[in-house]
Amino acid sequence: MTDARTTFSSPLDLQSVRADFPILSRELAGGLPLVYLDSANSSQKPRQVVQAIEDHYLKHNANVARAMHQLGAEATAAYEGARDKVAAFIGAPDRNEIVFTKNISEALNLVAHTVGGSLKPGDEVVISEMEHHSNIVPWQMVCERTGATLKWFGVTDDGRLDLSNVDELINERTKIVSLTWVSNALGTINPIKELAAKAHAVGALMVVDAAQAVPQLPVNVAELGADLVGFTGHKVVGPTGVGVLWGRYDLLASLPPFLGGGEMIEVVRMTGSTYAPPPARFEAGTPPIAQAVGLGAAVDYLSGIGMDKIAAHEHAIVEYALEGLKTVPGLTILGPTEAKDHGGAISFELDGVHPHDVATVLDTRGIAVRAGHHCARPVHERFGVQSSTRASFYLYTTPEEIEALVDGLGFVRSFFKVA
Amino acid sequence: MTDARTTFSSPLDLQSVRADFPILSRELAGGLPLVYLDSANSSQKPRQVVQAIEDHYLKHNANVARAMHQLGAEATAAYEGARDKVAAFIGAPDRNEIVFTKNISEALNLVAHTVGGSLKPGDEVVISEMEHHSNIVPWQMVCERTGATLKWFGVTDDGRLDLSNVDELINERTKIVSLTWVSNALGTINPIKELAAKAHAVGALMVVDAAQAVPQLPVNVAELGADLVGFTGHKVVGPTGVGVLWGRYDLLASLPPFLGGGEMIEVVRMTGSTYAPPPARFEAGTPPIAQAVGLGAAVDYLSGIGMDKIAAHEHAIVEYALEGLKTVPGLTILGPTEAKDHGGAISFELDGVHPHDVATVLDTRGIAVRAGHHCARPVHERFGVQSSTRASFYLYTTPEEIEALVDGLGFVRSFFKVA
Amino acid sequence: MQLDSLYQEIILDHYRSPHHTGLADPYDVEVHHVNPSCGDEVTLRVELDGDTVTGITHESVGCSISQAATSVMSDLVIGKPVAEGMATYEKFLELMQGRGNVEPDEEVLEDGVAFAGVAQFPARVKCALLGWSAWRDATARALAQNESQDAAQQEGVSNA
Amino acid sequence: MQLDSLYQEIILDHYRSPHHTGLADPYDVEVHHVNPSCGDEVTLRVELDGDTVTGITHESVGCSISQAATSVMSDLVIGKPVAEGMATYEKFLELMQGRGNVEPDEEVLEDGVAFAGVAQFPARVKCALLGWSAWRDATARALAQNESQDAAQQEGVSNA
Ligand SMILES: Cc1ncc(COP(=O)(O)O)c(C=O)c1O
Ligand SMILES: Cc1ncc(COP(=O)(O)O)c(C=O)c1O
Repeated sequence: MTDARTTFSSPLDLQSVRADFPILSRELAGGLPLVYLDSANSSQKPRQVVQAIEDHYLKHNANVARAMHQLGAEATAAYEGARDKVAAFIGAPDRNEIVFTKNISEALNLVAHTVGGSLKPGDEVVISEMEHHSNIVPWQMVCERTGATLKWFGVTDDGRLDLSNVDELINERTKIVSLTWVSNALGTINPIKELAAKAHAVGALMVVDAAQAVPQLPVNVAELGADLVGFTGHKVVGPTGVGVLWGRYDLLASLPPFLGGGEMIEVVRMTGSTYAPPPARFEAGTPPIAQAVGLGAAVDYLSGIGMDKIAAHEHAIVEYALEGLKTVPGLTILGPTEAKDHGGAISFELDGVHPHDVATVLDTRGIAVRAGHHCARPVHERFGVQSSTRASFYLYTTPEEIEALVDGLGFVRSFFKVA
Repeated sequence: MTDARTTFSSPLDLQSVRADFPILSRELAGGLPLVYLDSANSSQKPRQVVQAIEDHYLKHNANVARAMHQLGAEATAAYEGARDKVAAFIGAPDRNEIVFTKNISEALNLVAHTVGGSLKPGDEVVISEMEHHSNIVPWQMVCERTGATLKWFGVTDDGRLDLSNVDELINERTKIVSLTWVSNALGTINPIKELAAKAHAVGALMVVDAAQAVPQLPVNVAELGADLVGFTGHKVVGPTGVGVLWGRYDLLASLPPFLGGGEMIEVVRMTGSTYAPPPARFEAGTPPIAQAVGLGAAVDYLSGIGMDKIAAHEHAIVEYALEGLKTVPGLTILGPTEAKDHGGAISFELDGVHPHDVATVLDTRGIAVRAGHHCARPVHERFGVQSSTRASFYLYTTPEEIEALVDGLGFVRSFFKVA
Repeated sequence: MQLDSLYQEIILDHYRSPHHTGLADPYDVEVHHVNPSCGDEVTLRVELDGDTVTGITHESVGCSISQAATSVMSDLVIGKPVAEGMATYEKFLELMQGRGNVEPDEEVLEDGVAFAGVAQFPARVKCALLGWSAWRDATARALAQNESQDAAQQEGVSNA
Repeated sequence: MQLDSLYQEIILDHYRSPHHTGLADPYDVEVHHVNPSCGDEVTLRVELDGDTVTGITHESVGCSISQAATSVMSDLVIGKPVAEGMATYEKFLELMQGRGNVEPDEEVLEDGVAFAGVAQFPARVKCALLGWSAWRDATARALAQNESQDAAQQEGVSNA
């Protein structure tokens, strides 16, 4: 064992954290304990979150905003209270800067549609090769529609954004820069603040895909310097079916609506309609009410533990895992191999065994990892690999689970006779 | 008391139905029992639905499709199982015709965007004056974008679609007819089958807003003859955060994508992407997994009781309520005043008292109704009223609750000294 | 009891005979505000003389609370400096958002204290604020408009 | 044990040395299919002689299951009438969707019976079907293409 592995230390009381997540003590087929190393895909939920959802449905359920009765007032207070909680959690200066969507994919489409709608031929949008598909496809679609040009940062051999041509990429034609804060495939943490300053220097907007950042890092959007930031509920120990778009209020107020329908209107006439101010303008139809309430409980839960502690734990686990994985023969890590600026996801290849087969064999030992391109095909193409295996960690991940992974990979090698 | 009121009979065992909905026995402020007459706004949830969601989060939670481990397989089976259940519930010939959205508003925007995207100046879209804003605004937006013309059916004095000019309205320029099946404001049940035939005769597509129909009527989309039908989870005793779009498979397969991101793709390259077949093509990002599971439990619950019985109960309650409301002096019903072809919502005016004041006074007696324009401002404008009060019913509504409403309205009149 | 605390006689009186209705000429700015969730609407005109509110008139459709609140607001603000009107608004807002825990200041709010009960009906708070938001919007615009006219006059430029 | 039932030796053999790889010329139709959730890809060419499948060749990237299944599929279908290949597909599909409750028919499926264990790993069923779906698509297109060529010839029209 290397030093890093023997000296593991985390500020979290893992036993008490894990007690909040009933699924972690679930038995899998064959009586195996669960080793859940797929949190970058979707996090597990503490009982506090599930309880909040249940309470809402069984005691306070009603539609919001429009309902004038007591249940309606309670549901509205719960929904709008969740907006307050989320605003505080990410340091938004104004609660009206928080738009609830169904996931971050919708949030990014909303941005591409409304901000991108005014793009013209000659304008440029800059993304990167390490983006999740949800921060690629919406931009491809809007560029195709408007005639704008899509450009992208490359990725260096060690899995960092290739900034060597940054001043060429971000130029006076650039209207939007949209980047992931933490890569879900490589784990890379990108220098958003610096890049936001570059974007602003040429008058471009900075959009941040914080789907993997908000779960792991203490976030303050006011300090980040970005204009629009999105994240998704199910990765922050919250429910599926809810995402968040934060935007500077004056920017949001200048944008046209995205989806049309109830709640987002001011006056509807058959001959034309006017629209409500943000955030309502962007929340057409009955919003994900119980899901926002669950998300509120989730950010309360994370704040209660402390995002600084969670970040420290994540760092310690990543360091431990990197060291452990390096002991597996034939294993190549995609992306940064040091824990510095490394989020809680590590993708790797194992010589002679296809990632699906790695994942399936690990699964028969109760170890849940992801195999494929993790919705980030271009970065796999960049590294010349068809797919990879990814292990990802969260506040409940223990060093013993990392050991189980490392041992499991040894078994995979012997099973496929590559050892 | 009139005959209809004394002879109330329903095929449902209301006491046992109500026992499934814990919120119905909740105490309001001041120890009042709840009389929930706002189900057209959002229905209440039986414990079976809430339990299914809880079970999912605490035992089977993982991301779907992409996850290869046991939890991922369980979550995928649950999510795709919900698709099977919904397909069976509405008589869809093919499970791949079921697209999960966040609500029906998104479903209608999806249709307006993808079907409507190919509209040209000179083309016409036909809606009606009794539509919900969610079936008006998306069409206004797409007509503005494409230069197509929006037309609409008027509403007769007794609250029915004015079909006198149907052959003028639906003509060879018509590309899309989009109508509500059951009006959320007037309760009117529209002759969709006949209108779908008219639409098809001129080569137009028939889109149906079934937000109020699916909760109340046995639905078979294959027999309906429409091309696209949407509904929303929270009105069918299901969760918020999930809606459904059904479409003929060949039609869906011919449509471009709507939102871009994970799950909806086939191959993503930086230089361009290809898209998955339906339904995945229209489900960008992590879908509302737990919400679909909850919706599956909801349609199971409704099927278990029987949609024919629910429809019969709804009819009986509406008849009872119409008779009861007619006994209130100064009360004018908006829309049809007979129970024939009348869904479970009744809007009305009360002379001399503004609807908000009606609703607030009723609320202090524990009676929850809606006041305003119920996201259907144009039909209120049609009747020359600024807003109305709406009482709406569902499978758990009792004749005693109708009595409480009628008595409450008497109290409103005396409180505001209009009696 | 709860009901009577909401619908105080003062409110019902203002509702039945609201003050300052009927849109007067001349005026500096007219605005139209709506409460999208329920459909209440108010058209409101404001006239300023320097920093003093010399006139407010309004026409509205809406419930007793919104109509009465607009009426009371007009009484409170007309004849006062804009800053004082805004300060009164802040007091009123505080009362509305206090969920029943704020003691209303009768000195400042006069008939407005009758709205104390509204704070216990969160869904109705918007009704009580509709007229106020129209007035604040109209006044802000009027101030900006008058300022730019003054500036134009000082520069000797005349606007059509 | 569960593992061995999935990764039968037959599967691993086909994986290590898949049959009918390398894209052959001539061919009637080439298709490219992917499994978007994991990224497995197959390029597949099919040649028909009337209603008989005379050739299948493929190039693929993917896991052991998808590679082996494509190899076994080619063995099963080459030289057979299209209808028989489709019937074999139906049998294989039934096995895959049977969650372990379907007894495989060795007469029809030959080496394909080795995939019985896949049915217990729902996430891997797609892998086993990728090559099949490519073949079905390519064959349907080839039939349509050959039919329209025949029709054109019968009408005495020649296509460039
Ligand atoms: C007829 C009708 N259409 C559409 C909607 C919109 O539903 P949602 O808000 O769930 O999108 C509703 C309900 O609000 C409705 O009653
Ligand atoms: C970096 C990143 N962006 C976007 C997404 C998309 O999130 P969702 O599927 O919840 O929309 C994910 C996760 O899948 C992600 O990791």
